[in-house]
Amino acid sequence: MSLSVPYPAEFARQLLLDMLRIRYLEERAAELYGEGKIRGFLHLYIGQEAIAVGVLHALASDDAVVATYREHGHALLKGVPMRAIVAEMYGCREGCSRGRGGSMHLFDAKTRFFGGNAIVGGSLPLAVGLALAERMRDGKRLTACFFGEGALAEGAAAESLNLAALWRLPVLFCCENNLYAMGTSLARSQAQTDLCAKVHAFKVPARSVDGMDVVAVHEATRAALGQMQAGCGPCFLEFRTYRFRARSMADPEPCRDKAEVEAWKKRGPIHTYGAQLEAQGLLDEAGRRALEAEAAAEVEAAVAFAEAGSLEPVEDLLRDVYASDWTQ
Amino acid sequence: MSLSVPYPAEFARQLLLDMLRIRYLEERAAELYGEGKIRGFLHLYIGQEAIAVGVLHALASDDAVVATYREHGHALLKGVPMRAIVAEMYGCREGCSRGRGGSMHLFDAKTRFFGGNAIVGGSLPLAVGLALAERMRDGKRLTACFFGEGALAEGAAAESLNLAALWRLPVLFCCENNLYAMGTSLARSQAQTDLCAKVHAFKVPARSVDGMDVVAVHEATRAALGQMQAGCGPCFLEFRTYRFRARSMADPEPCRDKAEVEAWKKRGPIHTYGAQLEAQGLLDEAGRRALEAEAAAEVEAAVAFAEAGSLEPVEDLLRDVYASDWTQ
Amino acid sequence: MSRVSYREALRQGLREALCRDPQVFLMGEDVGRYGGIHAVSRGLLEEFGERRIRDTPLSELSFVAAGIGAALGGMRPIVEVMTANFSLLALDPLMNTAATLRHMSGGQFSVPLVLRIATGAGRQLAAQHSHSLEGWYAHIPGLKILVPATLEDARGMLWPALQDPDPVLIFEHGALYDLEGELDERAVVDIHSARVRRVGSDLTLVAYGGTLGKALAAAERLAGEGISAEVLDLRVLHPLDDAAIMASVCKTRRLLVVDEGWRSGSLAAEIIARVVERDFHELHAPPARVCSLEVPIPYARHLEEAALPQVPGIVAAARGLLS
Amino acid sequence: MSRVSYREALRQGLREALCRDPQVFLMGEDVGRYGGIHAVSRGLLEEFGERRIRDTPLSELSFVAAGIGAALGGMRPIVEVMTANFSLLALDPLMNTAATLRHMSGGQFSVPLVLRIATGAGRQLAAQHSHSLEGWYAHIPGLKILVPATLEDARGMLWPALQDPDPVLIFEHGALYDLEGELDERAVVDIHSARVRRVGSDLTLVAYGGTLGKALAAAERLAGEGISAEVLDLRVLHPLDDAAIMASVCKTRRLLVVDEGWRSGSLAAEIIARVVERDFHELHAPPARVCSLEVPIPYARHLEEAALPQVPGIVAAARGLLS
Ligand SMILES: Cc1ncc(C[n+]2csc(CCOP(=O)(O)OP(=O)(O)O)c2C)c(N)n1
Ligand SMILES: Cc1ncc(C[n+]2csc(CCOP(=O)(O)OP(=O)(O)O)c2C)c(N)n1
Ligand SMILES: [Mg+2]
Ligand SMILES: [Mg+2]
Repeated sequence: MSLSVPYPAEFARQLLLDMLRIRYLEERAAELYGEGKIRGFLHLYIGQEAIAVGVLHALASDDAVVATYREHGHALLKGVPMRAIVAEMYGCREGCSRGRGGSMHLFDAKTRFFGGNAIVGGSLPLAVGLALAERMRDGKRLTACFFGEGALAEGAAAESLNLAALWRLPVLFCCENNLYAMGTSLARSQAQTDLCAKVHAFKVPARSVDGMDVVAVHEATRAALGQMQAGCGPCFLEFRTYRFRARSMADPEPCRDKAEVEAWKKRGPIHTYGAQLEAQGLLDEAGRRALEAEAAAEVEAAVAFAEAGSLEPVEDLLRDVYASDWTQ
Repeated sequence: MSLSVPYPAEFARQLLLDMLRIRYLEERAAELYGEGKIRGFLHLYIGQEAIAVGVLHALASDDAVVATYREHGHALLKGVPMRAIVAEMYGCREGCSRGRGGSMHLFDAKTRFFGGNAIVGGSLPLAVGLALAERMRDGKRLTACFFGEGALAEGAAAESLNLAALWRLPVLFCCENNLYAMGTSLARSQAQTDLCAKVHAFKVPARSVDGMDVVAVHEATRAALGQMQAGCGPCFLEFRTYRFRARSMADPEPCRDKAEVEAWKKRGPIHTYGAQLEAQGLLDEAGRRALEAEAAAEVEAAVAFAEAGSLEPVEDLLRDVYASDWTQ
Repeated sequence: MSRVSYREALRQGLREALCRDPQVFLMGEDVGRYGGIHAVSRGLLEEFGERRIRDTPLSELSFVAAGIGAALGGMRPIVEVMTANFSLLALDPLMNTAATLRHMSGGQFSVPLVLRIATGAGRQLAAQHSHSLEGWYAHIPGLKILVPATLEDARGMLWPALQDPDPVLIFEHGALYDLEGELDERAVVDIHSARVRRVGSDLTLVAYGGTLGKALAAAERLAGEGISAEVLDLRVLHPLDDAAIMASVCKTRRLLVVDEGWRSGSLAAEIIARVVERDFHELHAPPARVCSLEVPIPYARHLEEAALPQVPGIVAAARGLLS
Repeated sequence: MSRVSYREALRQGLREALCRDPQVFLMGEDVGRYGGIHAVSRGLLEEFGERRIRDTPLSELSFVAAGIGAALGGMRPIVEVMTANFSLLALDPLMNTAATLRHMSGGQFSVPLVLRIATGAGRQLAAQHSHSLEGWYAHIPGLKILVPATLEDARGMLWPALQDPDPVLIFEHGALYDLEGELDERAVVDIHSARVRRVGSDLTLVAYGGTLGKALAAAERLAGEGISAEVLDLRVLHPLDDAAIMASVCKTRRLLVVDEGWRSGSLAAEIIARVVERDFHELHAPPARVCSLEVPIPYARHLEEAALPQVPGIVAAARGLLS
């Protein structure tokens, strides 16, 4: 836990608000899943909010982001309107992928949010390519990709780390280490559990960060981006965190210990940070209530928007398989 | 270079003889390729002989070996008769794969030589599986796989190292670092050029060895096998070596510096070791000539055998697609 | 006879194999503690222990290739790949090693590997989790492709697959796991023949895996219209049971293939080609197929439904053959 | 007009593209210093520099996926995968990302990626280096599959492929690199149509890539026997040019497809299925195909030859259609 919050009040509160926005969005999404309004797979981010918030606030708005199937928070913080996210989960044409992608495939070209990737390990080489393009176009925009610790066992991850290091590409590899890949703990899936040591051996600078502390996340990301802007190539950040809910709404929770879950919940990024703000006098109870109300209102408006959404006409199903139309 | 050869004369001479057998076999194969008797791809091992000889003499005869497309030496030392190797390159039914595999696909079930694998990186996970089977059957036999340094960039390599380390499987990973993958030097393909450092980060014990010194290779292998027999899981050996010929008989040599090639040739494993034996009095000139003659005779007999070989009848082409016959 | 789900039938098959042969083991992502992403292997870790029910890291290429190695080494591995979508990561060892090894070694090596792979769409899992690739895999010589569509096959195909000295891929359709019915535990199951699931005389509906139920439902509706459809369950996609296909088509003289694969290059095309190559003049109508539209399967329910073969479309196509 | 090899024609295409558009670059294993395993890119590093001619590590999955990313990021990457055999390692990003991204994002993203892949057998490279997979890839919606079989196409398909906003895979047959002939540099090349390479009236030989030359040779022999064969070069395997296929078959009323892919699930099956679905009663004989035998391609020359489509077999099959 950072000793004190080193930000002006407004920004400090914004971080809390954004974590609340993700949390409330997801809690509502879980309900909607229970009601059958959202279907397919729904991977919740609850417990990990500090990471998306801390990292995305450090990135510039035109930096590129590639995420995973657990990406509601990243999309939201990248600037995808919440209502377009909820509408997407509803399968509506007003969704950010026209309802074709669902929870796992949020996309938004405008904000350079490149998904939403449901293949474990898929985000890394895509980010390498985006960074390569930017370099070749003499651009200065950076690329960040997110993935879980489980993805580090995939060959794609090793290949991508090597490629980024070899070509000194400015990719920020953000590993959200929530200790489990589905039901398999890190220690049961990787011989090397010190992820930074593993990554470091690929010649990618790596640092481990408390992923439950939004300030630590933000500061570590800023430092890494600074290094990258100096032309040092990629950086890897391990964010130690925890999922508070089961892996996916479709799955049970057979593998994690209740006591472990409870211990981590005590370190929940929202209430600890909120308490810190209050202790530092950056927020009072009324202020906190106001933020909560703002987040809740945004969620309700987003749900109302999705409820009022429409379906893509079936006649359009074959559109966009290719750029030009194709009759089958 | 080892200070002195620590072996009884007979074994010391056997090592030299085996290097000569590989060398002469390959020089003859290169000629036969030029004559069009051998076709397809022919990857020569000339310069790297100390590795196959040093490693294979340390393995027990029932240990399993998986190699690459540059595997003539490994097959020979594993015990595949030279005539069956040459006949295979001729495409004859008398070949160790009935002429179906050619140079890149030597196989021999009897000696537990599992190929001959023309997919870069393909040997590693296969070896992991063989070791797993052995462990599950409570056997004590070890598994060795060979591959080039280029293969370490493949995702398959990273995955296999992790799997072997995680499950503590007795796999000996033998990396023949000849500095180039086709025309690409290690430094231009991997950010981490210290291969042992890379592998070590996967929690696989790793050691770098002079691959031009058959004694060093043999001793390092014995030490590694000792560790593995003690149940410590896999080991990785990097053998620093060099190819004296172009990559494949089908390819030119556009990338390597002539001076570099010449400098390495000075360190050729056969003449340096031969000189050492002579210096130590383990071999005199007549003795050396005798070994050379023995190797040459074996090669000529093998070629004669292949020349007299027959072709698999075309009617048998569809045999062995499946175990039981299948009419198409 | 007992009332079970397809998932439970699969689990019975696994339990029996693990009991019968100590060389059989199961490995894959989350097959152990988690019980398998489709809950097929739930309880097996407790019963058979960590040695034989092995959770793997997220490394599809290497644990499939390790399965090949373990098969070479004398074991009888059952490797679960969570879904066909991820199996693409393991195609290199499957096509380049498992499928080639016996032949290219001159018959020296067997790869008695069994792969279990969930396949198919229908659960709103969108483009990266909905491929139906079993028909596509049937292109690869050296592999055998099985598609259990009934409870008996779900339970019974595993054991003969394990007895087979060659690599066998068993594709379980994701929409079938919850299917319930009476399982005849004494059913003898082979892994080389197709099977007539409904006898008919006016046309042959060829189906497999996820489309068998739809074909049977369509046949039922057609019966209401006085059209007698025979339904042939392929069961084995490679090598195909030509004789069974020809026998049915020679009888009905009309062929409609129902295939969840994308149309171009579908297994349905192969079946049509085989029939017309041989029985061209015997047919009373052009052969036809109902396949998935050639589109990445979308999330939205109405779009996903429109992309996949459905009963009304099958009925309409069948009517078309008879008009 | 100038006399060049297929390899040189490809190189010309590359040079022109690199000159015309600064966003075009080439990457792949050994495309730079080594000049490419097939010597196609020899000299380009010297001419265009390391920034645009990029040697990659041995990491097929990731450099193909990085190509997708680079295309998303505004570049026009040409990625060379040494051979189709190794492209299996990159199937996940190709099928799950490149092919799906436009559709599953609701049309927001284009992936203007061009892949160049050597394919095919015929050079005694044995089972792991001889796959002909272009017909198999043609199953995947979202990808376009090109097979240049002439010098004009070798040179000319690249530029329109780069202009295409969708991922395009160009399969170059390994046995064609040394093919020599006159290249018409002014030839205008499209990437959507099939092309009649020889006009005929008695039957249609459909071929592509590595089999075009064999089909033309067979047509020549057939002409000697008084049989007039039309030869249609598919050029584009996905999406197929149905109209051209139908036009030729409607004229000749007989169809023989020559395809180096393994028979079961071959593109040849797809073409036969399309024709009989529509034009069933118009045909004078059952459609037929000459494909590779379903066997891992062996090293020994006589066995390899026996496994692949050859001119005598094509001629015999054609005769069969007319008897
Ligand atoms: C290539 C691939 N294999 C398997 C899966 C199924 N799967 C989805 S999420 C997941 C666990 C991933 O764990 P981790 O990378 O730690 O991310 P987390 O879910 O914990 O955020 C698995 C196995 C997949 N989507 N892709
Ligand atoms: C997956 C794969 N990619 C590419 C190739 C083509 N290829 C054959 S050998 C080779 C170089 C391999 O280098 P290295 O691993 O260092 O082994 P070496 O040839 O030096 O012994 C390449 C790229 C292949 N056979 N397999
Ligand atoms: Mg995780
Ligand atoms: Mg090398």
